[in-house]
Amino acid sequence: MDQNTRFLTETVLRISGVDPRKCMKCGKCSGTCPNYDAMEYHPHQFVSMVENGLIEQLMNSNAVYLCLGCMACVERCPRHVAPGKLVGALAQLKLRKQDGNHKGGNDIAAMADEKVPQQLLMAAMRKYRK
Amino acid sequence: MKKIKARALSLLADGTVKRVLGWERGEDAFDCSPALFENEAEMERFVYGTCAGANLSKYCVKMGKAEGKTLVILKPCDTLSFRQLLHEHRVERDAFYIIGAGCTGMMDENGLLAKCAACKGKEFAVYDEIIDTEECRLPTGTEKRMEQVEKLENMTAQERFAFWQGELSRCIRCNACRNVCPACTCIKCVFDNPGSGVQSKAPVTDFEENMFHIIRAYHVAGRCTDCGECSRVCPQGIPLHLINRKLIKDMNELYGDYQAGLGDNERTPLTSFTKEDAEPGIIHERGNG
Amino acid sequence: MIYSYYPGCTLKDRARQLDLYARASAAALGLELKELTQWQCCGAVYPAASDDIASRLSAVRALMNTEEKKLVTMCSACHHVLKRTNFDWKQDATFRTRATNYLQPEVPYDGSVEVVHFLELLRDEIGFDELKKKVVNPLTGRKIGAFYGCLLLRPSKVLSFDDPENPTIMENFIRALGAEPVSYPYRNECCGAYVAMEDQKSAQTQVERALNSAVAAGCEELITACPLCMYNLVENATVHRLPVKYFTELLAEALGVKEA
Amino acid sequence: MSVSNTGWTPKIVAFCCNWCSYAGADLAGSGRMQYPADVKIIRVPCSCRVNPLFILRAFERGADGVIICGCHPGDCHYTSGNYYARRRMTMLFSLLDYLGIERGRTRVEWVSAAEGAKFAKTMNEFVETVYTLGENRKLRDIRCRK
Amino acid sequence: MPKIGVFVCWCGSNIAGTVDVEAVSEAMKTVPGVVFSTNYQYMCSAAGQKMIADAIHEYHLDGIVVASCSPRMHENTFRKTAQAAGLNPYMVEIANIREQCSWIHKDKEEGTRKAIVLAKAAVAKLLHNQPLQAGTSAVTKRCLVIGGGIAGIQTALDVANAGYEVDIVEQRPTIGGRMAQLDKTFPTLDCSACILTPKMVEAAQNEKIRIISYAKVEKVEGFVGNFRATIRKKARFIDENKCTGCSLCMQKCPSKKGRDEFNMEMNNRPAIYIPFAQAIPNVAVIDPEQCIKLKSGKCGLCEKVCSAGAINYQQKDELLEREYGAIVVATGFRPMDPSPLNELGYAENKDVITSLELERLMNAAGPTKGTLLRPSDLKHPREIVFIQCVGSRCDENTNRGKPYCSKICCMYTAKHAMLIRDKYPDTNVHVFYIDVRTPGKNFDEFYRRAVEQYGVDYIKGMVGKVAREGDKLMVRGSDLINNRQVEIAADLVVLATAIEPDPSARSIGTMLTASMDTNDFFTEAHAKLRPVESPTAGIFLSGVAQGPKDVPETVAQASAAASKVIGLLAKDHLVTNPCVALSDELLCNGCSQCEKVCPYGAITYENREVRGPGVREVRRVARVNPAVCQGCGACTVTCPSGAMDLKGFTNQQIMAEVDAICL
Repeated sequence: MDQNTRFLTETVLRISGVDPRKCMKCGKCSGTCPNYDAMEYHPHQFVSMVENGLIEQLMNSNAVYLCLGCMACVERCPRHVAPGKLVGALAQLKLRKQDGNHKGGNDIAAMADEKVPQQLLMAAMRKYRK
Repeated sequence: MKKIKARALSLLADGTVKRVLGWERGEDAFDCSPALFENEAEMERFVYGTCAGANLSKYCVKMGKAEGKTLVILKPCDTLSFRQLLHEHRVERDAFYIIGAGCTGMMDENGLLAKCAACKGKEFAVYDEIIDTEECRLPTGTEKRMEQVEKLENMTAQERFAFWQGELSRCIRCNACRNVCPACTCIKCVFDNPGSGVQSKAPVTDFEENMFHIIRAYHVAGRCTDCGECSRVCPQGIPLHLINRKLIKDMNELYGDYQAGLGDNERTPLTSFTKEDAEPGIIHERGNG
Repeated sequence: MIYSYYPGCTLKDRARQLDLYARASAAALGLELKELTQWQCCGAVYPAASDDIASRLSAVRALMNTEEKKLVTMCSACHHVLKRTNFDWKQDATFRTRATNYLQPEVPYDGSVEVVHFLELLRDEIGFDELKKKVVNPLTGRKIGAFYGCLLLRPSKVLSFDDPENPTIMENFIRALGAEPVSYPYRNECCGAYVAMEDQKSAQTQVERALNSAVAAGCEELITACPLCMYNLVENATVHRLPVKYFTELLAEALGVKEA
Repeated sequence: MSVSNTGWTPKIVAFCCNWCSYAGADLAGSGRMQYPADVKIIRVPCSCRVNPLFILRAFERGADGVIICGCHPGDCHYTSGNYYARRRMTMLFSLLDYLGIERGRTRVEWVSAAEGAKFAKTMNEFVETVYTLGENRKLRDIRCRK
Repeated sequence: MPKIGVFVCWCGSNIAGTVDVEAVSEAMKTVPGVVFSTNYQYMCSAAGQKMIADAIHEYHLDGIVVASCSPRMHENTFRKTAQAAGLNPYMVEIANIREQCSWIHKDKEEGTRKAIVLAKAAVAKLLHNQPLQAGTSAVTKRCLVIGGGIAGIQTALDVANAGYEVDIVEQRPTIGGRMAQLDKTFPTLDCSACILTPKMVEAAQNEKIRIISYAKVEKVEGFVGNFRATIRKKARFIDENKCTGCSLCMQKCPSKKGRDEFNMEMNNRPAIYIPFAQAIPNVAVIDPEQCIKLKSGKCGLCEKVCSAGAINYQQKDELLEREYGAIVVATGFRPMDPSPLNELGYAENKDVITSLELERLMNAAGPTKGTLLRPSDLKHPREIVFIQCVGSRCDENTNRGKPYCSKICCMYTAKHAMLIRDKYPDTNVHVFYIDVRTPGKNFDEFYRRAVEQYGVDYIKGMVGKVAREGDKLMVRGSDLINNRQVEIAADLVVLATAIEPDPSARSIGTMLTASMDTNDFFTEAHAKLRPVESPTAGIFLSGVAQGPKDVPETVAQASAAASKVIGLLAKDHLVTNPCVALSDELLCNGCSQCEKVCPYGAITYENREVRGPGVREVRRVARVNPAVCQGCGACTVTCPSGAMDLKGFTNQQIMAEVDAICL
């Protein structure tokens, strides 16, 4: 593992509070994930890939934005691993990089129709840009 | 005081109790010492007031063996000591008629007693009846109680050492602290027992007083109700209660809040444990080294 | 009883009914909801990173500005963020210190406020049996399903709202109003709202699963406590459709204060 | 380490429980793991047999450090002895610390029968700590009349 | 002053290499009390021992110190030597100058100095030694077995066949336990009842075995060899001696709403019932919660139809007091309630069942008479999903289940899958698994047969959600090998729920002071070398009470426990360790602190007349039962007055050692 990868891995583990070594690779998270089919990488892969330092690969995938944040995997994980927290942390890490914004403020406004609740707009602001 | 005295007299008269354990008036207003009264005439000398600081629980250990019931008057904090003695089977509940006496804080010639400045409250842990007409004017001082202990904890080890060296070097081994302590009820103290290997009549080495006070504090740990009698009676004015309070503070912090004399004869912090207890190394992580 | 009340930004705009009917119902039930004098957005999402202090500051401010013992929330999302932030405040000393340093409050927040959802208030303070007695227009004959979504229930250790896998609070609420609650398996799954803007198809998949499950179980209408679910269940429905109402509207209706 | 220029060597008493730590010490021996001769072991059935009196007595008689070793919590031969010992020693050592005695002179360590290496390592560390603290004057001097 | 001899061993060059043994034995001659001191190449050899024996005789020694290897090595050897030479064996002390001296030091001068100190410490201690006598206690030659499942039955049979009396106390109305509920057993597919019921009958017919059913142990006092138990035999409202088990009452009973516990409450049973046809004792029992007569005084139908006159509505609980030498814990298990994992829909769907419920559904004596029908609509399920590890292997922080592997689920799931595919080839069977664990004789072969021969679909992954949709159960789970999420429309879902100790185990453990782990399984005296004994002497472990096990392992362990029991009961007397606590009644305050810390309940208090110099009064004083005390010493430190001391490690002995080391 090179320096950068090690740093990224440690950061992800620190800010997510997840210990991937607790995982017993049962696949419960991916069995329960409601948006499994849309995501390029699946919850159990996040755990295993972070442990193996495949951080960049995950950060460059659409999967970090397709997680619904519903915490079903967090709640149901029998090993207290909480894969969803890893996904969230990776999305954060991506934002913190230079040019890490997924969408600008204007893009977000443009996507919204008049019925979109404020909460959702605010959430998008938080999730997609610095 | 009048109510208590009247009640005591009537209990003596109707034969409910054979004697009264209380206080008698001495030479001056502050001189108010424990005394035993067996009839109405003797009861003339009975007093209860702001100078009745002495905790009568300890006297109950001996008194419990006497024929018939003894009336004992206990202040709220004294009842903790009595109850602890009950837990340890050192007194029989049936041998006593307990009047819980309201207390507004006790004084001596130097003002409010140290134990009253850190009053533990107005509740009675054990009683037959309560005679408590005056409102307690003292704030219960639980928050302030550990103030001095904390001050010591925040000193450097060298400062602490100097402090205790200064204090303990004055000890004359008069055993007043031991004799008054309601938790020190051993039939024979280890320090008096030739078989114990630590017996000492006169100090042979410099160390023996330290050993005495450390071991005494340790032996009463978890059983000491913090009644403060040890410091009150020390002729040298050594703040011995600060040693006991340190142990109480540690036990509360590490093993959960505990007050000796309350509860239903549960185990003390030193006769119980949890699997998750702190390791002894924790003391190295706290305060000044 | 007086409770501090945190409405949240959405309730001032797109989800006015949720707020309106809540106030009307509360008044009818003798509960005083005292809106915080000062509040900002709750932060909208609970941050994914434990070192993200800033996103939680406005929630802390709301907690600091709470005058009563309990802070009542109506919107699932606000409830989620406020309750979790409050939990962090009690559990996480680093967060506490850093947030206090940021905010420099005159009086430090002591963590004593309890964040409660209006539904919890109805269940724990009024009681559903009592509520039943106050119903003026029982909603007899209506088959209503509750859509809990994710934000109210998870993580269950922090929110401790109801059994996360088999919740019953909204069913009991519906029953108290005289209607027939219909329980269905997908009531505690996600509506997908958070990705609605990123990928509408994903959101539609979730909505369809939920509605399909509700219809199969015999629901004729749905209630929710969440503006996000409301938006999504209505706007992103594809095959199946059901009328969706805020739970407060249903309450106002049963208490006879809807038109007021 | 154990022979100094001034000729002073620390006196260290180690109380070891019969079932784990004493066996651990034996294992350190059969593994020929060196630790200073300043350490002298007293065998007790269980760490809960160690009376504070013994420890103070040791200090009184000139010990410079006292260490108590027992089975790991949960592994006590008598099921609960070391749990009691843990509380007792925590309280006693905290009190000594409160009286201004150097913390490094007392220690509790859990050493299993399989941990010969840990035993040797612990003893080396402990001797070094006591060595840097120097002779134990405080406990002997605390009452010294000025 | 006692006369002491010191014997310094060279241990070849092991000691003599780093310790000047001559210097040590010379130095010891100057120590007060030492009248003889020598050294020799191998003290433990026959010649060395003779040297010791001769010196004991010649110098009339009162005690000896052997400076040699660790006492863990040869303390016993030298004690025997001393005893043979007429010295009390506890007048021997060992100075460990090998493991704790010569082997860890290189400098000979330093090693020698330390060896002298260690030898002096041993002499100092020895000067305070007292001759000790190992006591004895009698053994009651009867065994109590708590739990009448296969574990308890097997232990009872083995002990009884060795000629000792055994009582089996079973909380349910019949023995048989969980195994009686099973349909078939893996990996041989024997019919469970066919192999169990003969053993039940054998137990009932064995004249040494007494079966006390519908009863629980309420109190146990005493110690190894001498336990006294109080057993509450619950009122069954039937005279056990009269009831013939004809079951006529069951047919006539008008109350039919009792839940049938034997069939995992999947059907109803009458208020008066016999749990199953082969029950032992084959005697009815009345459920007081359901019986109309007991609740309202009306009815009494069973009494009318019982030609044996066995019904007795007035029957009361009965308390039995029995004495035992040994107690075997065979309390078994129950399946965990899967409610914490409600995403699997157990609480809401009748067709989500546990594996034990499936056993009953497949059993000819079960609620469906052995035809596999699903509970909700009694239709044949065509698509069945099994989910493994439900509630097993969970992290403690999740509150979702147990941290351990339940061990038997992989195999019984394979069994179920195989049996279903065999009997109903048109039914598809899927198994979601994390790992398939098959360490056992013919186990993996069995699992492979399920896959290869019977075409069971094993899916590596876990189920995230079970949702009813119409009359189907939609099972969504991961298929990790194929990297996809699957959804199966199932008719029946079977949860391989974790097993947990029977809830009665905790209170029994407390009663027996037998230690348990955090999961409420009993702990063994040594995980490897004493796996069927509790650390508490006289308590033995049989079956799942100690940890998850399958039937053959349970039977093996049950027999192992029996052999330990027989070993104990075969003795007329037990020799007790003399190094036990002793209370000086003149010093005892009667404060009960020691009683609280004693892990064995060896200390009791009694009011006794105490006599001493100037003392003659009745006091409350501690008494140590030397047969129960194990000699840990916890009491000695908690005693403020120093009344409690430990023989062999007295305060004076240890302080003498401290002094010798420090001075």
